[in-house]
Amino acid sequence: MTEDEISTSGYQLSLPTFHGPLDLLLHLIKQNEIDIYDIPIARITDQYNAYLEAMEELDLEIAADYIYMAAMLIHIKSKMLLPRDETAEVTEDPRAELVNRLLEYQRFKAVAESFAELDVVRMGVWPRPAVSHNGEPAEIDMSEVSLFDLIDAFRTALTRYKVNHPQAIELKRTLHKVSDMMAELYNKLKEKSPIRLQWFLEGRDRDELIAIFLGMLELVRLGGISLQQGELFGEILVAMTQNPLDESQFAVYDQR
Amino acid sequence: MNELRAALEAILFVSNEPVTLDSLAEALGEKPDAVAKELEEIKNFLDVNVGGFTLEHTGGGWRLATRPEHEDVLKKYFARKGESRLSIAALETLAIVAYRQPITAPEINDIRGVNSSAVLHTLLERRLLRVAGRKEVVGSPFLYRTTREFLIHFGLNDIRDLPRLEEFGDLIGEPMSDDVVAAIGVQSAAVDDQTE
Amino acid sequence: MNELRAALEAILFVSNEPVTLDSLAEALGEKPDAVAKELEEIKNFLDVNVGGFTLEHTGGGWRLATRPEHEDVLKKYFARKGESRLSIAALETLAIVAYRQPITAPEINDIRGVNSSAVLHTLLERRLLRVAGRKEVVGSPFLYRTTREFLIHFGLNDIRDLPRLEEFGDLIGEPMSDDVVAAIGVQSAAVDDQTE
Repeated sequence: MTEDEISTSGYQLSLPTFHGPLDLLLHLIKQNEIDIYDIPIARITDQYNAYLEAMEELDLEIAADYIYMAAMLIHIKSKMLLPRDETAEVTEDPRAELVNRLLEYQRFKAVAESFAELDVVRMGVWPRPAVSHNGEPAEIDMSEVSLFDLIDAFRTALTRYKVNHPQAIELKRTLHKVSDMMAELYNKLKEKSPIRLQWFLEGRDRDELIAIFLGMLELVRLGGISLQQGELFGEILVAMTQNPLDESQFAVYDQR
Repeated sequence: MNELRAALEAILFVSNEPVTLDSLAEALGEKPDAVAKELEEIKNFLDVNVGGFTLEHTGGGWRLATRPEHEDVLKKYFARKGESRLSIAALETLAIVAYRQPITAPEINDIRGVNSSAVLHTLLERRLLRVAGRKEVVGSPFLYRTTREFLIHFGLNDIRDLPRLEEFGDLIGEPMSDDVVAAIGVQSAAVDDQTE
Repeated sequence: MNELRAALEAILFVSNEPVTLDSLAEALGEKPDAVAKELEEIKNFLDVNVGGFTLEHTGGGWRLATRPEHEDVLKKYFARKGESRLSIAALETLAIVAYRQPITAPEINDIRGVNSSAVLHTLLERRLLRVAGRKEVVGSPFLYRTTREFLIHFGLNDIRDLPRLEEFGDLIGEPMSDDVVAAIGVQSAAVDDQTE
C-alpha cells in the first residue's frame, strides 16, 4: 500500500490507495484490530463506504470493483439480520465466503511482497549480452514460444504485407455478394422454414454478415420472407412467405 | 588446466541464458554428474575469487551473471535505466499465477477482486507469463502460466522451489474457533496442490 | 575483495564491445593508471585460473573473450542448441500457416515477401507442419497444414482454439487496424474444416 499525496483546494490530504476492494477491507480489519473470522459487518461496511465517499469527494475514479464489493457487504449485512434457521443442520455464516476470499487474497498479497523484494535485488543481476552466432538472425527457444509469440508473428507479417501492398489485402478479401447471400438464405428456407436467424449467422465473418443483412432486407422488401421476433432481444425467426420470388433476379441487388 | 572445466566456462561465457546440464553434457560428451560437479566447482571458485560475476543455477539451468551490488556501477557505465520495477498489481498477479497455474483471467480477477487484464498484458509482454492454451469452460478463456523468464527474474531454478503458500501471510486475527471452521469448511487444503 | 576490480569485472562481463580505459576511469571515478593496473591484474588472473575465457587488449580497448581453442566446442554446442530453436522467419511462417491453412508455398511467399522454402523444410522436419494434398491450380503446389504436435506445443485442443480476431487486439494490447482484422477474418472460415 502506498500513500498518495492528493492536493485539493489548497490543502494536502493524504489518502492511502489500495489495490482493490479486498486490499481495502484487509486494511480496515487490521486498523480496527478485528478478528478476521468474526468481522463486525455493519461497522466495516460503514467504514468501507466512508472510504468510497472520501474518494468521491476527491474526484478519484472509483472502479466498478469497489462498488460491487460495497453491494456485497450490504447483502451480507442484510443476511446477518435475518433470524437464523435453528432447524438447519449446519448454519452457514453469511460472512464465510468473504472471509475465505480475504484469507486467500492476503496470502497472495504476502507472496507479492516477497516477490517485490526479489524483484529489486534481481533487477540488479545482469546476464551476458546476447550475441548472434555466425551472424545468424535472432532465434527463439522453441520451448519458450507461446501463442502470444505466434499471434505477434502473424500480425508482424500482415502489417508488413499491408505496407508493401497497400491494395492487395483488399483484393484478396473474399467478396460476399448480396445476391449470393439472398440465394443462400432463400434456398435454406426452401428446405426448412422457419429457421433461427442466429443459426444462419453462426460462424460468418463481418463482411458476410453485412451482405446477409442487406440481402435479408431486400428479401423482406420483395415480400419473399418475413421476420418474427417474439420478445424484445428475443430469437429472430426467418420464414418463407406465400409469395414466391424469382431467384434469377437477385443479381440486381448487388452493389459495388 | 582442467579441459572440461575450461570448455564449460567457454560455453557459459557465450550464453546469455541458462544452459541446461543435459545440453552441456551432450555437447561435451560427458556424464551429467561429472558436468554438475565441475559447475559447482566453477561456482565456488568464482564466489571466492571473482567479485564481478557469479555462476547461478536458475530457470532450470546455469548461467553467468553479475551480482546485485554492481547494479549502480553498471547503470552508470551503460547509462541505462534498467527495467522498471514491477507494480504491486503485477506482483500480485504473478503470485497468483505462480501458485495456481494454469489459471484464467476471470479466476485471477476473482482472487484479486479487481480486473487484471492490463496487468496480464504487461506480464505477457515482459515474457514473465505466457498463454498456455484455453480452459474448456464457457467462453474458452486463455490459460496463463509462468515462464522460464519468470524463474530467472526471481532467481528460481524450478517453480517447485517456491515456498509453500501456507508459509505466507501473517494471518490477521485469532485462530479459528471450531464452529467457524465448520462454517467455512477449511479450504486451505485445496491450496497446496500446486505442481507443474 | 578489491571493489574497483570487482566493478571492472562486472562492466567487462556485460560488455560486448571493447571498453576503453578512459570510459572505465570516468565511470568509476578513478585515475586511468589505477584502472590500467587492475585490468592487467584481471588479465593475469584469468590467464592463470580460468581456461574458458580471457581478457584481451584489442585496438579499441579491453574485452573479455573466449580462447581460440574452444571454437570447436562452441560450434558443436550451438549447433545442437540450434535444433531446439526456431528462427523468427520460421515462427512467422508457422503463424501464417496456422491462420491461413491450408496454404501453398507460393501463397506464403507472397505474404512474407521472401522465399520460404528453407523455412518450410525446417518446420516439416520438426513436425510442426505437414503436407495436406495439393492445390488444384497451375503447378499443383503442396498445401500445408499444422500438425497435432503443433497443437500440443501451444496447448491447444483444436486449431479452432487459436486466438480469434476479436481477442487478437486484447492479447497484443493494441487495437488491430480494420484492414488487418479483415485479412485475418478471411481465414477463419478456412480454419474451420481442419479436424485432425
